[in-house]
Amino acid sequence: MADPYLPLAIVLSSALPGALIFFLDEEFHRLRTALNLFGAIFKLILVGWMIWGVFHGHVYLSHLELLPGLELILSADALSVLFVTLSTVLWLVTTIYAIGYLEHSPNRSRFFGFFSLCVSATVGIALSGNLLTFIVFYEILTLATYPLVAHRGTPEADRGARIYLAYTMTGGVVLLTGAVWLQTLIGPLNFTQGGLLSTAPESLHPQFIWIFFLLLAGLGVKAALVPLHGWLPQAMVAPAPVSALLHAVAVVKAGAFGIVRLVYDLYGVEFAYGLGLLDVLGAFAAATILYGSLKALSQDSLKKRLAYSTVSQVSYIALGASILGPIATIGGLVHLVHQGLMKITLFFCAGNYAETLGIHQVSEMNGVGRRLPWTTLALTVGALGMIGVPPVAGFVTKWYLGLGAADAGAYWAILLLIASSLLNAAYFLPILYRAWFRPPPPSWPEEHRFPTRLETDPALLWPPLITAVLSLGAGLFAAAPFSPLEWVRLIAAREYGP
Amino acid sequence: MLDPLALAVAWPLLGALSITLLPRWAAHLGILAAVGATLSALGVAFAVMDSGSLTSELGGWKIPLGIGLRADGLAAAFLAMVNLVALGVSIHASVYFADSKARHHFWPLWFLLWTALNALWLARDLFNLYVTLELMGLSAAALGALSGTRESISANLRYLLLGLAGSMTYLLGVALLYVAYGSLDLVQVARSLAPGPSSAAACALMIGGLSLKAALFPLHFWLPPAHASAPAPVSAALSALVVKAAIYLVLRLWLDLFAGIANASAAMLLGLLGGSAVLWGSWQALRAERLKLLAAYSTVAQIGYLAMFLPLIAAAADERGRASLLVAWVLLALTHGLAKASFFLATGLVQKTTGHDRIAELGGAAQSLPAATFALGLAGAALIGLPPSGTFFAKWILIQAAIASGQWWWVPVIMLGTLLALGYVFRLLARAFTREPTPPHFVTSARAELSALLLAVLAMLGVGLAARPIANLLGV
Amino acid sequence: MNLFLFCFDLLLSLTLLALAVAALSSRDPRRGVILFITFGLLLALVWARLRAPDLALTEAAIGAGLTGALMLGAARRAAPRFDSEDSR
Amino acid sequence: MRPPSLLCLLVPLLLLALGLSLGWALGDGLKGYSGERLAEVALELVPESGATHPVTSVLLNFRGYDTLLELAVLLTALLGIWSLGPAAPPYPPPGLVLASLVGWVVPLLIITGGYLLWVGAYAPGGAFQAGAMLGAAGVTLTLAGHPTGGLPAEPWQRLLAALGTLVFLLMGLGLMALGSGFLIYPKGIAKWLILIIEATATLSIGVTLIAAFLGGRPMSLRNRSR
Amino acid sequence: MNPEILITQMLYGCIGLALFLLGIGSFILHEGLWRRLIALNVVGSGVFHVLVAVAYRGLEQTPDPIPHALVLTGIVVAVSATALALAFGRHLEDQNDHA
Repeated sequence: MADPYLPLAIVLSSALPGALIFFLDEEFHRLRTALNLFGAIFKLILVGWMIWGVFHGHVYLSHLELLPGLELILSADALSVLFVTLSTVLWLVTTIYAIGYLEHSPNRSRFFGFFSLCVSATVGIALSGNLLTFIVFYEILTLATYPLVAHRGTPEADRGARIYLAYTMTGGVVLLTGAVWLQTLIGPLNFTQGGLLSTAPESLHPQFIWIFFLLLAGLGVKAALVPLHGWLPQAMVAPAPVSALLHAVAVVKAGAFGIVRLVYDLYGVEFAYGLGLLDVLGAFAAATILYGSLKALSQDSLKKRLAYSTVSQVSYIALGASILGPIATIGGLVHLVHQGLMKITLFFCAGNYAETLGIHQVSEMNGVGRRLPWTTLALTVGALGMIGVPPVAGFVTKWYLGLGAADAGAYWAILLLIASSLLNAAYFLPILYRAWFRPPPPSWPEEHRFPTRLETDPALLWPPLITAVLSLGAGLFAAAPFSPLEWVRLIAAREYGP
Repeated sequence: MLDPLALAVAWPLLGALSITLLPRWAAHLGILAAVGATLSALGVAFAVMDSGSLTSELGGWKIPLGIGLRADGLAAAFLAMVNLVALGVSIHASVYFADSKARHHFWPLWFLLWTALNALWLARDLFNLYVTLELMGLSAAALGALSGTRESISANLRYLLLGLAGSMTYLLGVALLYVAYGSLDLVQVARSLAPGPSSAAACALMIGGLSLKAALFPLHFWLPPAHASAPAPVSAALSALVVKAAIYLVLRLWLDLFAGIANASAAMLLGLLGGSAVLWGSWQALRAERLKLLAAYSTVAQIGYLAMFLPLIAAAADERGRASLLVAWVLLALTHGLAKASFFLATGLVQKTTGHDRIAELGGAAQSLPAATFALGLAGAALIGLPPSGTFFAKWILIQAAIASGQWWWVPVIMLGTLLALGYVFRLLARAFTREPTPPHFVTSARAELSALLLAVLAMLGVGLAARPIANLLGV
Repeated sequence: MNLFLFCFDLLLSLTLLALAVAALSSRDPRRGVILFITFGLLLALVWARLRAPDLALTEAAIGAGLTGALMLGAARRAAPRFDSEDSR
Repeated sequence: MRPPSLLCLLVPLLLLALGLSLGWALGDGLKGYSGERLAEVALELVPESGATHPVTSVLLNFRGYDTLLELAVLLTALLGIWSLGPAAPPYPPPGLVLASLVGWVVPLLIITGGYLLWVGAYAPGGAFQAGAMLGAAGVTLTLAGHPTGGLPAEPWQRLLAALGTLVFLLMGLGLMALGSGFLIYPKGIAKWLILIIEATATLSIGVTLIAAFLGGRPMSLRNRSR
Repeated sequence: MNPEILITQMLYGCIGLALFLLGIGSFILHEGLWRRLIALNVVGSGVFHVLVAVAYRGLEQTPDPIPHALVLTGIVVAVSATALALAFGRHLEDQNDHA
């Protein structure tokens, strides 16, 4: 028996508080915080309930038929649970961080309202049961993140937000066209394990190829595939919690998640392989990985370096999807979670440096490890994970991707992984070296003292520590039940069948 | 025997008359009449949803002799939307005109317009339609000139004259139909309509006259100045409702009256005009320097989408495809009605606060009116066609029909139109995010701001997600 | 067939058309309006011949008379104001 | 500002083509004329309508709803004119001859109006013609220098202008409330109901036409709003 | 139907059409409120003329009352619109004067 309310409730648990927050007067600080935290924790509880249910084989399905063939579906399969859980956990953490970060800045009601809508949209994307629903939430996500990127109101923020909007909305329109075209050919596009297209008549195959490119272009914009990545470094003007959310959970990840859905649940990985589409995807992914890493090398701005790192890292997910075989699939999917945990840690840390010491550039980071040891420790965990040093979670990803590539005979991918890891090391290790081993300067650019014994505001300190511990844990206990890896194995097993 | 259809027309007319007699109590009587009219219209809509279409023969004479009123699903859907919008506009206007000299004149004219609108959706008599069109045209022009500026008077004078020319053309078509078929009842004439020179000429005259009133490209030139210069609540009604009425009649005549003779090439012509309107209107909106002009050009574009449906409806493979296109048409029109009304109301608030509506100088002003800006944003999103607005689903169906029927060239038009719309809406919204702090309260004038905001929320969340009940109402 | 009546009809119609053309092509507003009034009166006559006396009466009173008076009145009021404006 | 000459050439040609096709269409329609039925039905039912003159029965009974809305159009025009501004200054007082002529013409017009109204039930005439006569009387008075064309003060003008529509509408609603249906006149009293409607409509039409001729809102409202 | 009646209807109907087209042409080609208003009134007269023509059913027979009623309504509507348009025009002129 299907439970028709739980998926909807999960989406609404952040959307409704978000809508309420807009109406709050600016000085209702406590009420706003309470609403935020209530929404986040309530959502976490609901998601916990859903994990338990999905594990025990319950079916969750909210649906609303608008017109014949036009149906909104929210449902929970193993893949959506993975993404929902990631978003929900990281949202809670980021909310705490954002409350600390934006303590004294103006327009908080507006900020938190859109923040909540943004997460609702992400969760909606995760739970979408068909492409129509996916697009609905995908566009809402764009709409909700635009004000967050533009939040600071400076000319740069305005510019960054416009570029962001131009890219993502064009992508959205292309995606819409592709989706409608595909639906015209084969009817409603419900996400189905193993794909929908393999039974379609042969004569449609050329059209399928074109449609794949349209859909990939639409999704690739958000996933920042080269050459559609141009918005991402520009969007760095957003406040740190927004960047964290954008890179780890919401926008970029939504694009990557969409590619995963496209390959596995619409086309079907084997069908896509048969049409030669996986090679194209792989080529784009490979180009993106290398390009992102190379660009990251030359960035002095810490956030920009992290941004290009995101460009590169998110394409591991696409890379995993582009290699046929369950092991590579596991590598790609598990990176959805791992990259999120590690990257959000890094962005929290970057935010702490900026907020506590006024540090924005890598070159200013000499000796910050002594002033902010805990933050820097979290940064170290995240960076090492990105490079792929065991036992942090990133290692698990690279290990499975490499194994998968070897299994499928895609040796170029192994070379790519090695090259990419070296590049990762080349742009992360200098940061760590500076932070720990260089002497601190006599004074920091803009130091801000918080009334606490800790190194910085507790709301800023705890979130990176928590996510760093989670990244470690995901690597250390990868074999434990309910770990991301185990869950992804379940998904891969279902996709490829017994 | 209580006649809900006659009541829906009588309420606003009674409101207009009582305000004419007692101008001192205009605002109170106005709200009373607005609520009454809205309730009666919603009553009609619910009755239609319950029991299918309603017909009444006024004066108790059988239909070819007496005048018939008819509420089918299409009419009921529009009736409900229009009355909700009109209620919102009334509530807004009660604040907007509160201390203006125009208030004595606004209310009675506004209810006369409302009467015309309700009468128009319900009419099934071709000559009665002419009378409602004239009532609508005269009251709309008079309302549009209420701002009293030179531009508004000359723009609305032009609108009045062109509207007259349009309705006279329509009337000649009616005369030809009466000559050939000896009846004025839409349904009866449709039943006996046969292809031939007189029906073709009547079709061309009636559709042509209405296209002028509907501002279909290239007959749109009167619209932007007229709508941009009227007082904001009036602009809202003009752009959201009055133009909609004319394009609704185009569709109504096309599908109900001229179904027998409306051929694919004529439909294609209208579609091409629609496509040009989409591109031209959106482009002009993108270049507009004033907020209200932007909104007015956006209306030109939206009317274009509505005309674009005609060739696709003509080419629909089966009844199901036709029905879903019809639903999409209604979704688009209803969403645009709500969104455009909200957009104009919010624009009026901005204009009142800043004293102007030049887009380039808006910065900060938008910031100081969070609720109005929010309404602008939501309404703008609905105009672009972002989900889950009705426009989004309508475009989905439109693209699907274009691909399915092989008329793929509409797809780039729709894509481009959407992107241009995105451009003009966000050109505006980008100015809302300045560094100035927001005022401490989200809402400053509840009646004025919430009416705009609620309409925008309805446009964004109401129409699209209610596609199922709307489809049921349309009986498909 | 009544040839006499037909010739009468034809004559009436042509006069009507000629008056319309004259009214439409006149450049002087007042002259145009007066021609238009004449046109309306003739139209009323034609309608009387077509067995529509109600309409003839209405057209003569409203279509020609009042419309003409409105136009003439507006023309007449506009003119002196221009004069006084100039002399001030 | 003359329109370009190309337009001057193109428009007549287009219109000529349009005219030919319209003429063809009209001829086609007339030859295939199947519309006798409605005229026959209408003429047949005239005795039941409460008026013996066919046009009056159509206007006020068969298609009374059109006439109701038409009165609303008239009211709209007047309200629109009032919304634009105050009335123009009055005409200068006339010479003696004209004044005495006016003294004859105005009562004559009013009496003619009354006659037309009464006769409309069974012969050509009716509310519109009668109203036009009232209007003509008012216009004559205005031209003779009367500042308000014989109209009363503003509240009364409002009442008179709205009266026709109001009575018509209230009668329709009242009949509906009494169980008869909107604008369905009971057979026995139809004649009297039509006469009441016509009488009030005549007043409204006349007053509206005069007020429209004055071209702006009456003085009293102007004073109040200033 | 009696051919004589048909010819009369056709003759006057065509005159009505001609009036309509003349009016439209003048409306398109000529600027200025006066000329446009006269043009519109001629357009209206043309349409009414068509209606009166088709209502005609011979000298002996009562004509069709329906088109007659329509024309009556139409005339009143036309005069209302003309009056309103003239008021618009007068107001524009006033504004010119004050400017």
